[in-house]
Amino acid sequence: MVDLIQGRYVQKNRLPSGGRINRDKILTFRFDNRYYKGYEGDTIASALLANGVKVVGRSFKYSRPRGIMSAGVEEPNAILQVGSTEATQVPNVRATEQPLYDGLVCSTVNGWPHVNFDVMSLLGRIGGNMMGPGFYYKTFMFPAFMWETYEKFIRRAAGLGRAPKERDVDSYDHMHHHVDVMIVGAGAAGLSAALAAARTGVRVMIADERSEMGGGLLHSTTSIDKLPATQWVAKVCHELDGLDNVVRLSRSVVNGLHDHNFLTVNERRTHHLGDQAPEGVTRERIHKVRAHTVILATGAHERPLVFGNNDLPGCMQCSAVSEYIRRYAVVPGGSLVVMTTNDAGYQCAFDWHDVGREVVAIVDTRANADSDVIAQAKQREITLIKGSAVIEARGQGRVTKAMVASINADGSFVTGEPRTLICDTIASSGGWSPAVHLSCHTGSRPRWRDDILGFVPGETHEQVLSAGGVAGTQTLSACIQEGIKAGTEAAAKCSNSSVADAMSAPVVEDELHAPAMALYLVPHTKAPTRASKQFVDMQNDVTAAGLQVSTHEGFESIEHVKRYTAMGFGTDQGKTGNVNGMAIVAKTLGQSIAETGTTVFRPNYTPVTFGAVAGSHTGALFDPKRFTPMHRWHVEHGALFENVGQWKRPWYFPRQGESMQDTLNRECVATRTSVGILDASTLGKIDIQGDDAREFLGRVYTNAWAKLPPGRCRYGLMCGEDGMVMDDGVTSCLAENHFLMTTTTGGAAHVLNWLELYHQTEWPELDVYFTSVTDHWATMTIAGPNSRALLAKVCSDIDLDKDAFKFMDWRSGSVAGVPARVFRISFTGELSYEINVPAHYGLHVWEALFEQGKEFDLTAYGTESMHVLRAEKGFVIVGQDTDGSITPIDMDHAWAVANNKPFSYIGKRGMQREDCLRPNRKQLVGLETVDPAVVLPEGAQAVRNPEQSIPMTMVGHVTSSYYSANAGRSIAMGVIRDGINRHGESVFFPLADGRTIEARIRNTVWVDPDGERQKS
Amino acid sequence: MTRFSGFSLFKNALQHQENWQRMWRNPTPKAHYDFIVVGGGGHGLATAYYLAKVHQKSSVAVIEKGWLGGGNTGRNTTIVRSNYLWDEAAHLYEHAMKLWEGLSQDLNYNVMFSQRGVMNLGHNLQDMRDIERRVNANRLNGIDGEVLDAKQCQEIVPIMDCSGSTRYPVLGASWQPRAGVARHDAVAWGYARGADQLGVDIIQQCEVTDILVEDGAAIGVETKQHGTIKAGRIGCVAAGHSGVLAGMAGFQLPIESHPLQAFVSEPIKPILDTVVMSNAVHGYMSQSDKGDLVIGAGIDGYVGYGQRGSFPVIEHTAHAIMELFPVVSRVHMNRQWGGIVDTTPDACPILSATPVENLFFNCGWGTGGFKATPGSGHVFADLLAKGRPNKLAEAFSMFRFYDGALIDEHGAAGVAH
Amino acid sequence: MEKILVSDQYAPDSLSERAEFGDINVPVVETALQHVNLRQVATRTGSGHGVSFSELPVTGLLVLRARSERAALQSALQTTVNIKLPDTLQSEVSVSSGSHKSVYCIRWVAPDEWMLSCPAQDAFDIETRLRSSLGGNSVAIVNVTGGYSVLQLSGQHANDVLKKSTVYDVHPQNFSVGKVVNTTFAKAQVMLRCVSNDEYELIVRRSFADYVWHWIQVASKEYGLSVSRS
Amino acid sequence: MFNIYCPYCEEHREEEEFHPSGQAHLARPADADACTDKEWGDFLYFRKNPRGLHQELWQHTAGCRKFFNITRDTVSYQILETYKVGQSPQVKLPEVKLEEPRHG
Repeated sequence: MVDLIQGRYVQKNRLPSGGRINRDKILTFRFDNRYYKGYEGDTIASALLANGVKVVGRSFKYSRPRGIMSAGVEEPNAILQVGSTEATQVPNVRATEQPLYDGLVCSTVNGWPHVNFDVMSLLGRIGGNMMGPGFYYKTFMFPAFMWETYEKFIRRAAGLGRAPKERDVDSYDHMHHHVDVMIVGAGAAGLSAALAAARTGVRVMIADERSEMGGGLLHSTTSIDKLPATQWVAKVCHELDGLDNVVRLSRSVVNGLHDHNFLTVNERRTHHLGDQAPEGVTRERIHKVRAHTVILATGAHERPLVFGNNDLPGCMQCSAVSEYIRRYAVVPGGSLVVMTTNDAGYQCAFDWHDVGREVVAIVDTRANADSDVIAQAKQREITLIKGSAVIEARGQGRVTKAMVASINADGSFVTGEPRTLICDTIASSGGWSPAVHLSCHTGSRPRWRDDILGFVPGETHEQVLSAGGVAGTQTLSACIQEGIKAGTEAAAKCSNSSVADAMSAPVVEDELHAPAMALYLVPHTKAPTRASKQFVDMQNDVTAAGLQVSTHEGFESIEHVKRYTAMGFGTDQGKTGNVNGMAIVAKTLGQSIAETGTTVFRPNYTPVTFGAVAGSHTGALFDPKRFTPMHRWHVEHGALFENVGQWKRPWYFPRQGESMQDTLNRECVATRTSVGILDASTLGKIDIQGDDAREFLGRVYTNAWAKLPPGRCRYGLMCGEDGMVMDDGVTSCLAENHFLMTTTTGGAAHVLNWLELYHQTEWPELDVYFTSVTDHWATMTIAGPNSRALLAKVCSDIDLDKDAFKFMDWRSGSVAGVPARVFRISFTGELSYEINVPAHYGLHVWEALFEQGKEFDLTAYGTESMHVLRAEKGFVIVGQDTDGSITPIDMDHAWAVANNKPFSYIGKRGMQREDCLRPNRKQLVGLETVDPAVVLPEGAQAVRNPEQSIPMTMVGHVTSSYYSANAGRSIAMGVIRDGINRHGESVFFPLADGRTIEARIRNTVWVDPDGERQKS
Repeated sequence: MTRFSGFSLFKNALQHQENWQRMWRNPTPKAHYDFIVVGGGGHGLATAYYLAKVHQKSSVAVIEKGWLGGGNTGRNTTIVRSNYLWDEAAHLYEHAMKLWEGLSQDLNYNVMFSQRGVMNLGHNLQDMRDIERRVNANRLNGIDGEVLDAKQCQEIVPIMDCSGSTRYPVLGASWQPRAGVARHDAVAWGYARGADQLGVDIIQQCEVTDILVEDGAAIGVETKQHGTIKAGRIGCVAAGHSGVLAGMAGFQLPIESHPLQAFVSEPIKPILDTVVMSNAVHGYMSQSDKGDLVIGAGIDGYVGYGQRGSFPVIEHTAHAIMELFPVVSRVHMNRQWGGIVDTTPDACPILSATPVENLFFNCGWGTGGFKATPGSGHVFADLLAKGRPNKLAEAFSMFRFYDGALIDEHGAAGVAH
Repeated sequence: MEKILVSDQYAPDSLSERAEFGDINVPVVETALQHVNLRQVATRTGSGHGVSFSELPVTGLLVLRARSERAALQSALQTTVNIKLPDTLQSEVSVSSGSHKSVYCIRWVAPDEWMLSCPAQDAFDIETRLRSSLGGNSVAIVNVTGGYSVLQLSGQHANDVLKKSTVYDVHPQNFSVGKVVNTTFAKAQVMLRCVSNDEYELIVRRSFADYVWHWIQVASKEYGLSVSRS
Repeated sequence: MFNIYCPYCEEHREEEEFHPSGQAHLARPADADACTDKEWGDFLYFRKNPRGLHQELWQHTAGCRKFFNITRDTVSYQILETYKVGQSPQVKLPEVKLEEPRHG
């Protein structure tokens, strides 16, 4: 099939020799279902041009045919879908940036049925006149209900390419670097800077977006130190590669320059190899670079001129034409008209002429320019039309003619009759816009320079230097000199052993240049609103007329104009259009460009995939999973897990054929009738030592700690300074000046930082140290009437007698042969022991307990049963039964508040504020459904009168609710206004499913109200 | 002033778009206004619009130091919803929602309010409890809302990974069908055009450098470009700069201004027809009518007026987006930016009198400002016109931070944005 | 509400053969990565050796804290284990005996905090001796032996793996032999020590060890990872 | 992204190792119980929030866990100094006029 079609598509625009392509490596690719051939070293764009393909897309708003305009990142038109399989689809690839590889499949993103015969373009032609700026804001309002229908049609036209439907097969990663000097861009200035800096021995990184370093030198005709520019580039790269203090990154776009010289560099590691990255290699990498000094050597983008139908395929930048000819050996057409405001524009005519194709004319907008290039044009006998401009391109789907007319000196109007030149390519150059993008990222505003007709990087407080084109420098020798100077200066800033004059400037002969003319919008015989469309931003179809209309409508700030017209919001971010647009707005408003404002760019310089930004933090590595020492046992015993923060906690342990409720019933009943075991290792544990540890506890807990003796434990409640409950847990006195605090699982890190905050900033005079021991201890709770008997089987050195080892005591000893701390505390209300052993013994002890627990049918229970068991006893879970608006008093925990402590503990003053003392606050109560079989949904809202109309007055909500097999009915907890005083009253819960559930307010304890069991 | 309609579009097309009228004047400020609104963003312009329209105030000026809508109005991710947990917040945002529903017609300006629904995901059991609680509260407050399970989420958002095999599986969501997005700039421009038509002077490029206070009462503002402008009452509606303005009047606010970042993808063909938010994995996403995926991140933790934040926040958001929508891996992120959000301790706004008489503040909207725009303007206009808060504004006094009557929206999941 | 939760597994190469144990009086020690069965993994890997990884056996770890009484801690350390506190920030002091390197090693953590490593079986004894030597001085000692996993990363690309994993500047010019820093490791934290050229010690929280192991596998993929027996 | 000098580790470290903790030098009232609601509210919630130089508290969470202070420009994000808790800043902040607000 390939061969069949091949014959029809010869590379008719490919020159027989030259270019930096490998003619031995022929690559086949597919574009819009047709096969083409190119060479290694091509981009998609150069290969398409070589094959004579003109139309590569349709415009967004008017659906006009568009061709390749540039040869680099600034390309607004040639935006393609690339990918040969569903999973490797990449939307919106710039054909000018994507290296060609064998088997590449790409297609245009708009145009139906085909990009060359697009039905939408008819609509665009008819409706286009109506679709001025602000079109959407002015219509589709009537009738109101129709908007959603209109919007469906609007959305149908949305977007350029498409996202894949399948998961990405490739992976991405990041790498951190810390360097002394970071050079962005490897043209003449960047390479010079890199070499100058590198020779001093400082750490240097240089990154460039292209596959080959050298920038414009790669298609330049000049020589450096008597070497062809390309050879000089090779020599410099070779030297850099030999230095171990240099990292040289090609195919790497510096996308962001963030605060304190932090840069993000997007390296496309495998884009040139194929759809999919080779095994083991990440497709893209983001280098995160911290640099002492940054040297911007990003060069400049050529501005095309704005003239009628300047979007026709065949209209290109002058520099792009040169680049295609010299770098890729591709001449994008047969006959060329050049329009330029400056000397640089001439080069493409020479290149075109020198490969033997026709240059119809060079149209110089300047009337009296005189410089070396003009002499060279004459030498070549190229027709030169001075003081004139191409005011309009003509052609159906591609350029066939250029309308040329003489213009006045400042380019504001046409002075002569237009005449027609036959051509298929119009190259234009309106000057160069320095690529100042990165300099804006930390808030610096670029500065307009009339002498170079462009913005240059503005003042910055960061260590950032610029060199070469980005600084407005236009001659090669000056670019190189600036590079050397910047490199030397940057190196000197970070190194004591700077080598003076590490590099001397190479010999370059510059040509005599004539000043450029300030021209952006080429005048036409008609006003912009009536002339054929003059495009400023190709991708968003913003025209000169549109900009003028916007200013007439009152959008006078450049930011308004941009937003109203969408200028600069495309994927090219206005690299070629923004300055032209600003100039047009400035002129319309009668201001200078500097007065009109500046153009501020945001990251990214060029778009970067989400995959790259996310790096390796996806899938299984999205967020750490934290495991307890007993996790393996849980997995082997069929546990389902609950995410609690980053922890994986066993949720429940279903057996064959059990429903979740069956499991919970079994686990809860087993615990209350025999013995159950819970993995509580995730609880936060903080070791507190120091002579003032006790004092400190008294200040951060609401209750009293002065008298807790060693060997005893106490429940503690922690509030914020606002008096709202923040965390709770049991703290044990290990020795007079040594405590072990436990926190909630989710609150562990926060509480530790909280303690450190208060200690370090408020009370540094207190002698106290905090150390997290959460991971050190494996914690297992055995609970139930048989827990003592079970413990006795594995622990012989602690007196377990109920009077010797009382409720809220702790003892150290050994359990299953392992040193352990055993705490007689209970979150179930049962006789209960919390066994703590160093984590590396956790699984051993756990299994030993099961080994010995067979006779008691020891039952593992998970977090869900833990919730049920604690709710049966009315124990709260901070974060579930509280929400940051509940004081200890609201929580009915007045007993845990000691207001007679000498120090005004954290939370005391807060809970005495006016609103915290008012009646009718929401308070924690038990809720008993009238029908014991009905379980209230957690989150159900309470009303006192269910008959009222909406909006109803709500008085609280259910915080915890379960079916309790032990209580033989549903149980619930919730917060209800004034609830503590309203025990016995009914509240109603109207639900979304139409039911209204009635429940009576009561206390929160459902099992063992006198608390006998835990003390037994 | 031309009324916008299909006919006016057609007529102007025939006239080569040359005869559109200005959307607002560029008036020279008068020496005195009855009301000065400081801040020409959506909220400020809406305030002025409703002062003129609802309260028939004829002497109103909006003073803007830059360009209209140039602050957070033009920088947010355009989500509109009203499913707030606490009654006070829910009523205020629902008031805004009702105004949104007729706004394009009221302003004769299409703000492209698209009620495509907002989904707040739950990723753990506590999320789901909070979602149940909030949806139940919303329903009893007359606000539409449903609790969805993972399967229903999957049906509405086919590209979302609801497989259960993710790190934090989607367990379900709250769903507000009436919620959606709107075109942010159009809101500012629509209100500006509407206010201007009703006689409000909109003064751009005019920076307030001081608030003039005499005997404990505000009497006017000092401006950089136009000197002193006196006023009967002054309303400050300058998100991101409220603390600075309060400082001029001599008091502090319970506010910290933090960077809030957002980013967009390149335009791609529609893959997401609703708004998905996830607080647990920190990210939210919608897709604009142009095809951009609009993605919001969390707040940076430090005070920052630079309209930019730190890169790790962007990265974390990208992790979350990839976790939820793995198919975007090869889609390109185009542009990132930052706004300045005034955060309050309870994540609820301040619509309030101040210690200075005749000086009122509308601020502290945090990440929730855009969605409230019409309601905020409507209620604040009422406060300015009458000098005392109405029922909707009452709870949002700045003095709640003294007596402790906070409205703690932090307490509920899925409400921070 | 239908509650969906997944049965969770460790990272790849997870469940290993069960350690046999009979008599419960012989405690079985499990390192954080016991489940991975690195010994078995070690025999299987042969693909490239850019990076070499191992988990050390359980290592005794003591957190030492002192502010004004630093001198007392210093002398107690000298009398008990004959080791000094590091003089400079972010450095270590090691004491070796015989063929074992770094039997004891003290790492700087903060101006008032150090981490002492020692053979696991000595930790309790050293803690006791230090305490008795310190008497009433206000110094804190916490045994955190179970709380961490001690990992080793070496090989010519070990530094590259670190560059992918931590924000700290691990260039040898900055992170030289003997330097210890606390920093980030992907989304976990690490106490990182440069043991010798291309050889690093990572002390990570036990509960994060599986995550770190998984991360290292992914980050080393392009260089070839071999697991060495420890 | 910030590059922050930790005065305890005496090195520049990446922002990801740190956590911002709000305004620096917030002193908890010595006699909390004697505070009025207003005084307590000022301590709890009211902040300087300056546009310009600001003293803020950060913690080296992934490093030495110490809290310390930073003088930073909230517009340019430049860090002018970092100093330990208990030390005084060297950079002077501009005077802010602050009258006694009325509780209305």
